[in-house]
Amino acid sequence: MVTINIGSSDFAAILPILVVCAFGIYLMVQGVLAPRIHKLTLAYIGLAGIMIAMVSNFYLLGIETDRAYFEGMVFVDKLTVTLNFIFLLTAALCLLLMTSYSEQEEIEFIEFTPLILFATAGMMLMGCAESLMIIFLGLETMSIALYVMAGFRRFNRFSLEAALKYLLLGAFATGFLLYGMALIYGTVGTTNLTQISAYYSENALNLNVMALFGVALLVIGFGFKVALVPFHMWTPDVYQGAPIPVTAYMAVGAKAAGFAAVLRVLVLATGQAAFEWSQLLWLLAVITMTVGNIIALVQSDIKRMLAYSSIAHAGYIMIGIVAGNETTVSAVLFYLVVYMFMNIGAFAVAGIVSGKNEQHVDIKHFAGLGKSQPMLALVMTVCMFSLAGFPPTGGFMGKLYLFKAAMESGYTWLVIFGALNTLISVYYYIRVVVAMYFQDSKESVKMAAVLPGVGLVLLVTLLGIFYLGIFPGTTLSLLY
Amino acid sequence: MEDFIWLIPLMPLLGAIINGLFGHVLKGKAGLIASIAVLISFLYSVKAFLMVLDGVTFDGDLFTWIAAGSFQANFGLRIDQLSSVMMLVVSGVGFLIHVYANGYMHGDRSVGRFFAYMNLFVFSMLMLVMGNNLLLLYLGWEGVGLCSYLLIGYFYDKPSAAKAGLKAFLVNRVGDFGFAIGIFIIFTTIGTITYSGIFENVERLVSAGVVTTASLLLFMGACGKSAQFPLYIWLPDAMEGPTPVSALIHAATMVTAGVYMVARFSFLFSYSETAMLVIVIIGTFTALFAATMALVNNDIKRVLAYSTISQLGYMFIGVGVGAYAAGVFHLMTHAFFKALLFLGAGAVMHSLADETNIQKMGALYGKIKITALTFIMAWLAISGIPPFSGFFSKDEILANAYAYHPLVWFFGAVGAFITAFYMSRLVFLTFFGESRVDPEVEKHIHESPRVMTIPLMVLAFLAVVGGLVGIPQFVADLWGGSNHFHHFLEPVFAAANERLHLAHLSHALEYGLMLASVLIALGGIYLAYLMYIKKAIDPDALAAKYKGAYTTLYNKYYVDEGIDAGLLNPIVVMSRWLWHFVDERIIDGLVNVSAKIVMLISLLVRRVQTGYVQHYASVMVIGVILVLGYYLFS
Amino acid sequence: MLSIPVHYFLILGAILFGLGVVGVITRRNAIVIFMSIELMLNAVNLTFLAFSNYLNNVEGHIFVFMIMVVAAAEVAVGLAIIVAIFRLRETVHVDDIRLLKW
Amino acid sequence: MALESILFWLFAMLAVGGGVGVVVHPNPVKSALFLVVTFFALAGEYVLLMAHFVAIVHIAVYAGAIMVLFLFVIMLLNVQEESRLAGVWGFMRYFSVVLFVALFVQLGYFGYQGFFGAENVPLVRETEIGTVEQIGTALFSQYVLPFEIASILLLTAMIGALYLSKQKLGLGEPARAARVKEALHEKEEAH
Repeated sequence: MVTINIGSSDFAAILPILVVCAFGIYLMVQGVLAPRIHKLTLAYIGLAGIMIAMVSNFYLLGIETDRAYFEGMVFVDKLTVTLNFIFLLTAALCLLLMTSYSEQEEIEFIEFTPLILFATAGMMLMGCAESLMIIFLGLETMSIALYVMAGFRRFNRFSLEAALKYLLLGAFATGFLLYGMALIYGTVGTTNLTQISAYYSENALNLNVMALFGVALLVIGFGFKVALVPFHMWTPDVYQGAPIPVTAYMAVGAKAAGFAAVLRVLVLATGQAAFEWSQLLWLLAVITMTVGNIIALVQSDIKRMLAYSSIAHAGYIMIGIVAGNETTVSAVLFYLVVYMFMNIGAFAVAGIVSGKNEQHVDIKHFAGLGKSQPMLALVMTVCMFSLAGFPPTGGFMGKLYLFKAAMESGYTWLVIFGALNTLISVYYYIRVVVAMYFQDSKESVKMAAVLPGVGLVLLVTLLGIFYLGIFPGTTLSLLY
Repeated sequence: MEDFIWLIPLMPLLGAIINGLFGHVLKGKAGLIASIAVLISFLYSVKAFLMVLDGVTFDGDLFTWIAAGSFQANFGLRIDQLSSVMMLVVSGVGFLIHVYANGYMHGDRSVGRFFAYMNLFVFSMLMLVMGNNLLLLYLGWEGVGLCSYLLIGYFYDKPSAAKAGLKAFLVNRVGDFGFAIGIFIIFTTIGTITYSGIFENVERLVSAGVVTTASLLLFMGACGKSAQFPLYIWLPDAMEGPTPVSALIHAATMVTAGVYMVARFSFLFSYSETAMLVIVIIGTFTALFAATMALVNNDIKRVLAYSTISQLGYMFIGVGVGAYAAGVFHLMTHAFFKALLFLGAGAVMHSLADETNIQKMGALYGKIKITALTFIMAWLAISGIPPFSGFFSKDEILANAYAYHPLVWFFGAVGAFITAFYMSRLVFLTFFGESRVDPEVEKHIHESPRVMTIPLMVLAFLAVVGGLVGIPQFVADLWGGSNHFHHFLEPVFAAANERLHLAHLSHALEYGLMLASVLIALGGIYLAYLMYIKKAIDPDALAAKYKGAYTTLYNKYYVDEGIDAGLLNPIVVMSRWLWHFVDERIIDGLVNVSAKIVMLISLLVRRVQTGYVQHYASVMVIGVILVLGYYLFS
Repeated sequence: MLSIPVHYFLILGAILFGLGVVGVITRRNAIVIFMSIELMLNAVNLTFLAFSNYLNNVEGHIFVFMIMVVAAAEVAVGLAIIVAIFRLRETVHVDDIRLLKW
Repeated sequence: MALESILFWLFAMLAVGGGVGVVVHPNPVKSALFLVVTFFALAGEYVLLMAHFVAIVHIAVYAGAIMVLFLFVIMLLNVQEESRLAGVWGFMRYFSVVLFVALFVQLGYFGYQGFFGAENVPLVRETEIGTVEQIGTALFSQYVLPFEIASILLLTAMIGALYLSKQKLGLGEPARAARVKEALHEKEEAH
């Protein structure tokens, strides 16, 4: 007879996911049944759902942690809770951005809100996955929602091109990811991460080619999502074409989700055999940082520049992954939080400056912003300095922890490469600041209005960056 | 002591926040608030200094800043002899310059912004000198760099200003890169970031074999911040900023951060002879090299900028040969007279409608007397005329340099000679001789307002008597006194001095060197006098008036000519060549070329991003094959 | 049915996977590229089932179902995007769709 | 040669042949039909692997639903026969063969070398795991969470596909659509 060993605590373990999905389904039905509802109302209900999910996320701390639920499908630990928080906050901020963005562009919240909620649910699943199957399904839920969101300006050829490229290459990468999962399954005989972990640590010294290929293909699949060179090619095109709030969501949420999976698989599950791939990851980290930063130097489109910058930042985060010691997880998580604030802040400003139809996305359109919109310019400056890693911003602290983790494992050269790359990156971040303060605008750029929603986002990012830069300790001890 | 020292950095920070947020409302009051904030800091610094004088030092944590697992960083301050001196200099000179800036920046559009940056700078600089750990040092280090960048580019309507700010920023990044790596090496080897912890465990760096690397990397940071060869190129351009900024940041305080840092880590540096040697070589070379570039420059602020670079070189000679107290002493006296020179230059420009070309000045002595008199005192101080402050500090460095190696002394002395010469040239061309001022401007020449001249007078006082606290021991012995400054700093450098065993010179030699210093200074001034005052006298009028003396004078003129052709012309030519060719072409060029190469690579690499999905996919597949291949063959 | 070695299936999967990759790289038509990706996913399915049989473990079968679900979902969204692009640009050739580059 | 071996080779050749057809045939409709051949052949291989239920679902989902969708779209868009990648990029064809060989040698040869041992070649086994009952039990006990997630995933895809392909914009305001198109043209001109 079939026995089902699933109790209420199992549902408690995925409570935030359930809340988010429930709201997504509700909103979809609501939108269909009452089409006259004001579109922003849908967005605000969605926000409320995210808020409730955030609150319910704390409930996870109450249940028994550090164990698996749903017959070994999901795992609840501090990492789960932190990742949920990152994903939910990202979704909330991007949804807020979208409410403002909908003033300059027709956005249908009937579809958008459920999509962003489902995407967030997918990310959270990746964050708490205990099985390769859950990682795969979470990743695909997220990706499919993102494919559509990238093409959300569906009468804009740039947006649709971004969606198509993302979809084709994303599905292509999924193929490799699945092949890797199949090889791991064939090697270990299960997709459960704890058992995979046990297998890899027992046989760390005599893993056969198939076992190694499996993990390598998995790294490639995740590397695509987090935009590691040479699997980054989609990033600039898709970031440039997608609507700005969606770009922000992809840049932060999808990357965080990818790194969540990397943490789950590479650090926590197969970590014992880390020496087998640490060299490879070392190489990937260096190439990723360098390529991202070097190409970013000559970009004039702010979204494209931020895309290459996000590639470079994936490289920085890889430094922490390569380290593979006990500080890795907290360092990576801290950086992800910081990265969320500074990137969303930058994209929020870019969204306002770009104006209707995203016409003004060139860096030269930022000229004179320091005079005309001092607060916007301030937020952008802080974000740029944080991305470039200056104290006392969170970006500095984040890099500090990553580099520290690498140093503790003896990767001095990696840290030197990281610092050199930071040096290069200053140049293109500072270009934006120079444009804003040290140049006068030649043409009058009609910007979008700063609505309360986006104002809130700007405030949160500003406070977040400084808080993490000046008082990182509390956050860091909460993270992991 | 901990009940009030936290107020010292807090006050300027508050000032910065107030001016930053409400600057546009406060307008004229912004300067007042900024000055008061720095004044309070200064008063507390004096209090702290007096306590240190009584032997009370402080090294402790005010609160835990970051605590995460194995990593703990505290907000800790260290008030000892060295930092109390630095605090006095930063807040004291800073206060005077703030007061001066009230007059100088009067009527500027965004005074609030200016003073917010200035206060932020003072805050960062105080954090830099007061912190008791590497993280706060780095925080201050980046903070002052940022403020410097913002202030250089303050007149952003001028493209050259914005460009200069960017240049300063980017060049400093190169130094900071090394600095950060150095800090990281120290931190990971020793496992702590507090100074006290590091000094207790320097042996670990030695046993790990990284002490020289770490020291040199730290010094790389110092090279950037303190404008040493080859990272000095940003400083002359930085003169695009408002003059009070040049005085505060690019003369008195920020650029000395590197010297402070080396002095702070004297114990660490004392373990690496190689690093010390590198510091001496770079310092000596910069001292001489920058001085020659100041010879023919006609921009009053640029002359002072090259002079600053050169003087910083002397300070590095001091800390490099192990005479830390002497280096810090020169840092202090230099802060007085160089700030004074810059502020004086600013006052001159103020009087002359922002004219900076000294060829368009002259005979200003009678018209702006206070400015001229104070400027002259600073000139005498920097030239090394006893008993002005610069004499004692420079002499002490040169004496110690002689003990290290006579060759260092020789180059230093040549530099001193050139210094005396170009400073005299500057003074003579500006204040004496015939007026070459634009007649239009000449009508409006006026003395600066009181708010500007009073700081000049205070600084002039300090520039004159500031050296007396550090009269060399062998001179003080004459009346049973002692070298107070040296004595005061003794505890900080005791450990390093013990390791280094500085050679002692005989008294006769010390007197001899002192005499040589004075002669060199006088020689330089005299030569400038011959060239720029004598030349200015109209020979025809002279000949008519003093027929008998004419021949002699005429002959003397021949001497001048001879000197001109035989000695000076080559120097002038060389100086021009150094300035135009080496500085502008090679050093600047190298920086530009490397930037261009990176750009070119960037332009090429971006072409890989063709927009074709197929190519993206094939790049991915190649990546897959390489990754799998890596496992196959490893 | 005991005479076929499992790795025959695995190698067949690898061949089909490689063919799919070739299709993605060489074809211009977005729809055909999509079909090539389906080929890759089917190769993975075959691999999963072969392993499932080899290990006598049902998990592989479940995984195959999930892959089918995902494939169907991707096809739905992908074809919708292709249709939307065709409406706007009147082409489905990916080498014509390259406004975003460099 | 046993019957199952013959069937294996037959299906394998059909699958590979179909795959090659998909990749090389210039006509998208023919490509799609080749893909159907591959799918049927693969279903045969699944049966040989004792995965009967998967084989049936495979036919139903892939050949029945997905391929119909493909063909439908191809017909709808009236896609022409495709000329090969032109110009400098034409070499992609030859290059892709190199990539194929490299990938195959790595995955297919080196990856599965563990199975090549002469004595203990693992053979396909007689097993009950592929039955409807087994799979149903697993799906609704241990794998109930993935099953539910799959529903969310399908919902996501449904919303997305609907949004992207629906004709009118917003709440029935054709004027708005016109405005958007206008703005689009402006932007194009700006570029």
